[in-house]
Amino acid sequence: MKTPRLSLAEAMAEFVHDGSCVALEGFTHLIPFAAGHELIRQGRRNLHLVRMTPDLVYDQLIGMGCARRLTFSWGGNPGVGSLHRLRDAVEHAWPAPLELDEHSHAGMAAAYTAGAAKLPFGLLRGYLGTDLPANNPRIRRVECPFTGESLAAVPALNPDVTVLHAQRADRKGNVSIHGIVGAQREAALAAKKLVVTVEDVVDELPPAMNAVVLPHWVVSAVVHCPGGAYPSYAHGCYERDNAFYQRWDAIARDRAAFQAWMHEHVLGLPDHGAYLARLKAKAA
Amino acid sequence: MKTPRLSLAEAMAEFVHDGSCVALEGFTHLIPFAAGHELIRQGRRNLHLVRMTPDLVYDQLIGMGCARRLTFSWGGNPGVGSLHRLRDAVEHAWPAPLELDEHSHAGMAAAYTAGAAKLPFGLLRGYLGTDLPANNPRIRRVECPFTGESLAAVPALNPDVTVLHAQRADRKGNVSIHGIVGAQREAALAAKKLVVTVEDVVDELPPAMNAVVLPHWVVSAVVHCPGGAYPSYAHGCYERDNAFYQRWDAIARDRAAFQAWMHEHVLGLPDHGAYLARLKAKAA
Amino acid sequence: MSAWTRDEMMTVAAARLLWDDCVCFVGIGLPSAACNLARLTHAPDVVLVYESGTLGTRPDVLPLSIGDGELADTAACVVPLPEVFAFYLQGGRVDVGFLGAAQIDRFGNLNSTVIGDYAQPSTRLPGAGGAPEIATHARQTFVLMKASPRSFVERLDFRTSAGFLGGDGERARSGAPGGGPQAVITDFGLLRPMPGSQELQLVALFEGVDVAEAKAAVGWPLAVADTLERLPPPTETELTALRQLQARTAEAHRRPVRLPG
Amino acid sequence: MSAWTRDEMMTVAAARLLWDDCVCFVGIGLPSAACNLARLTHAPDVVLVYESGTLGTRPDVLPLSIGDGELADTAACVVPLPEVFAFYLQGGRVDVGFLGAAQIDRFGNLNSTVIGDYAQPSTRLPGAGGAPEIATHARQTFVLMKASPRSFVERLDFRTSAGFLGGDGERARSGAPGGGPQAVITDFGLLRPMPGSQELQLVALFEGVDVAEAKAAVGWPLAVADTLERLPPPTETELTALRQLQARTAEAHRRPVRLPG
Repeated sequence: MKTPRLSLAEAMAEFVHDGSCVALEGFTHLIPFAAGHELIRQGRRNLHLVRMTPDLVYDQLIGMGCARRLTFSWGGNPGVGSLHRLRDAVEHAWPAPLELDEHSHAGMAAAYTAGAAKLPFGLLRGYLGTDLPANNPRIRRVECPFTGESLAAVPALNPDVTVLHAQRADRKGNVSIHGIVGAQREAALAAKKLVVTVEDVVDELPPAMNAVVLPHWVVSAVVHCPGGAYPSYAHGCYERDNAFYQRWDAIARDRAAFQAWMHEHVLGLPDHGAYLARLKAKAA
Repeated sequence: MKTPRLSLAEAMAEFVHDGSCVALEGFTHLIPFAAGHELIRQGRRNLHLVRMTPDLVYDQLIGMGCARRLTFSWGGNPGVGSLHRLRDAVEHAWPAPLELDEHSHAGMAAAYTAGAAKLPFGLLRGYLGTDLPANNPRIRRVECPFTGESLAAVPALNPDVTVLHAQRADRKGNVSIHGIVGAQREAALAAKKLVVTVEDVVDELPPAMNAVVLPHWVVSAVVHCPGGAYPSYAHGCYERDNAFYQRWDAIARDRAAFQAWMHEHVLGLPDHGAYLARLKAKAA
Repeated sequence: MSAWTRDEMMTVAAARLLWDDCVCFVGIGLPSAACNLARLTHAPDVVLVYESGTLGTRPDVLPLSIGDGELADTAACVVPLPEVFAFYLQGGRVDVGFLGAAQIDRFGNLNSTVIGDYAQPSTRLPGAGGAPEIATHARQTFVLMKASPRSFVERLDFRTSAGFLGGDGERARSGAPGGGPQAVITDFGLLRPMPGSQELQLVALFEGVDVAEAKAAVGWPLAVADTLERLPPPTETELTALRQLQARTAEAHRRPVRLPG
Repeated sequence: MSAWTRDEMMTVAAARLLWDDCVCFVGIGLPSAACNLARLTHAPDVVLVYESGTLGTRPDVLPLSIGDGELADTAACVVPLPEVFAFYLQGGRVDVGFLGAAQIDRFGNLNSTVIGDYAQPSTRLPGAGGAPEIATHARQTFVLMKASPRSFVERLDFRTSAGFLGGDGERARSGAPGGGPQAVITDFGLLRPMPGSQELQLVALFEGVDVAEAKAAVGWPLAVADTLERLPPPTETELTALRQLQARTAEAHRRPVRLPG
């Protein structure tokens, strides 16, 4: 059996519902922006968003009122500064209140890893001397049954759906990732369903015995979506648009400017292809 | 600073002492046979040997009286049958008694992983309904602080020395492994010292962004030792000598035949090069 | 096509239990032969996972060891062993696990550790390997063992891997996620757990075997199903595929290796 | 060579603290500039680890994000993020961790989470990221922060990462394996923990800065070491290397990207 190939609209409609717990993973690299935009277009509500670094993709989902809760470990615009929509939601409950489930990178990595291994919790020497555990009941302690040491514990993360972007899949649905992988693999294997948008669908993956591959039998759907990680990047395909990340600061700082941008570039366009075409036309 | 390049005799003398806890890892592939033979030649005693699959290399060390204790999870001759020297030590304390610290593969993998992460214990849903915990006090239970579930716990493995064989190192001491890796990486990072014997020392490792690489700053010494995994194999360099594994059954079954073989092929020869040369001369 | 052997029939019977696309955690020996036979006949897309970390392998010849280079060369990918066990097996991604052992009891519990006392064994066996967690996590397990009263025993010397424990739902109550031993393939036929008690009962026989022979090969009073199936002998397709696979394997393993160095 | 800026001097002062072969866990911004400056001057074999999983990178231009492709292209290898944190940082393989924050207190504890109350913050900051565990596990940490009474505070609004906690050995008693903040590099000079109390004290000043200016920039009564070092200004080699690095970086980031699709 082959993993089904769906359009992005079909895949998001089938796998992500109002109230779903969804992780769009990818650490700086391969962030599934096209999928995030499609969720906005479909008007999803009350999502529990999970991502180590919310990045612009969640700034957009939060600003458009799609999210109820956020599990995260670093909520800035990388190399630039604040995520203003995330801040507005937390500081002023605009457009809606946002519950936070806040961790450190190490804690969230342990939680994804536990999720992938179907263990109920992840273990780390972490959160020492910090105020996070006092503000998050999902950070607890466990005692080593051999040494008596006290260690930090975090509950496993098992999203209803994880969405990744990758360079390529083969026709059976095997997915290969090249370059920085972040917690993509762990988030993928922790999820109940896994949707992967890819730059390219090929007859055969490049041979690489120890490469990062997600085998077709753990992939629920493959979506062919070139440019799907823009303005983040797909190593070997296109670079990160650092200038856009810098421009986003001004766009997102103002509620009206943000909404105008989202209407022009996402809600007012049918799909990611149209968005990229519009950017190209503007640049020309 | 470069990782030092030593001869095999120098590396074993410097890092492995009587009473050391030593892991020669490599799952069927890249088993550091040359290093094992050198430990026999140097007459090490009271070693605590750690390996998921003792294989012929530990059958030889045990039969030569080098070991006091064995941590392992499957002690057979892969695809052939018993390890007769291991059996003789357990069943008849010949040539010396052997303490067993016995696990399942999953348990031992969790113990190495915990060791690499410098956690005091590893966690698994394991050992359910088996008699192993009743016979090994190093298998205990821990309770999930979120769900209350009871899980198996094993103490971290942190060998004094891990010895690996790999295809290649560069001149700085970065090591790359290609093919089946088993628990090599975890055993390497769990150890206090790491010695790697390699087929080849090259100016630059083959570029492979997501390849299995042990960076030079975790490697204590590199030993240039072509053929060092024989009769196991080094993917891309030489194949596993399955016929030798089959022949070993008869050699090891008999104490005298075993000792004669060890004297002829190990103790009576200066090094691994001489051993391979002798085998070639015989085959010609 | 010459007459088939009991070994061949065991392999064929096990292969037939697999379906296309099923994800198998494969051990060396008969399980490896059965899974690859299934792949070469009715289940071309069966997914073979070996504990050496080779996922989705399609070997042309059977490996002698669980980590032969052939497995890596033909795999979709190779992952570290701790990941196979944590992310794939414990992660609930395996449909069928194959097991063998030195002893089995009427509830499908297995011993591959010792004969005699653990501290002073008369025979030290290889030990657990992947078995305890395969037995726990695979959605179901198939056990492949030749039968004799010394191996199909009233009481195990040591319980290495859980079958149905004491039966009557004890396994499920223990928290084991997988479904346990749903088939035991022997050299006379097939045992399956009875609904309710979960005791293994004879449900099918090879051609040329009768119930008396089956009972004589089992060290406990063997229960027999009301309706007993007669397993069709290997088809010509099955036998040809299996024998060609074994011939290719024998030839490959006969080739002398080039000594390194 | 034109006159140097305080930003440049901060970067140079931080770079000088690194030694050849030291393994640095690097953050974006000033730490990244400092580590790469060290690599391009006196410490060619410094090992740079970014939390994106790029080990031993040698970027030609400074990355804007912690996961720019440049870091992967020039790395000895790229590993999954959970492994960087578990096997390398928690594994005790990092000599120096760099940290920044919105607030620091006299014991080097840091806040990068919120200004105001956690539940109702006046300013929501990005949060912890890798900081709490870098602060815990690196053999020592260096903090890079411009000073002002709003950032060098008497009392943190939130403690994100542990410095010396309440001082007087409280950190060691807490079980933290790493040595804590051994240097705070600001835009006027250098603070280091006092032996015993572990309170940060002024130990060195940039050229052109006096103690009064340093004290005015710090929100607690700043202790001053008996012997105060005067940090030599950037050498021509340092300044040239830094400015060329920044020029290459600016040029690379100015290049428009080719839109995909």
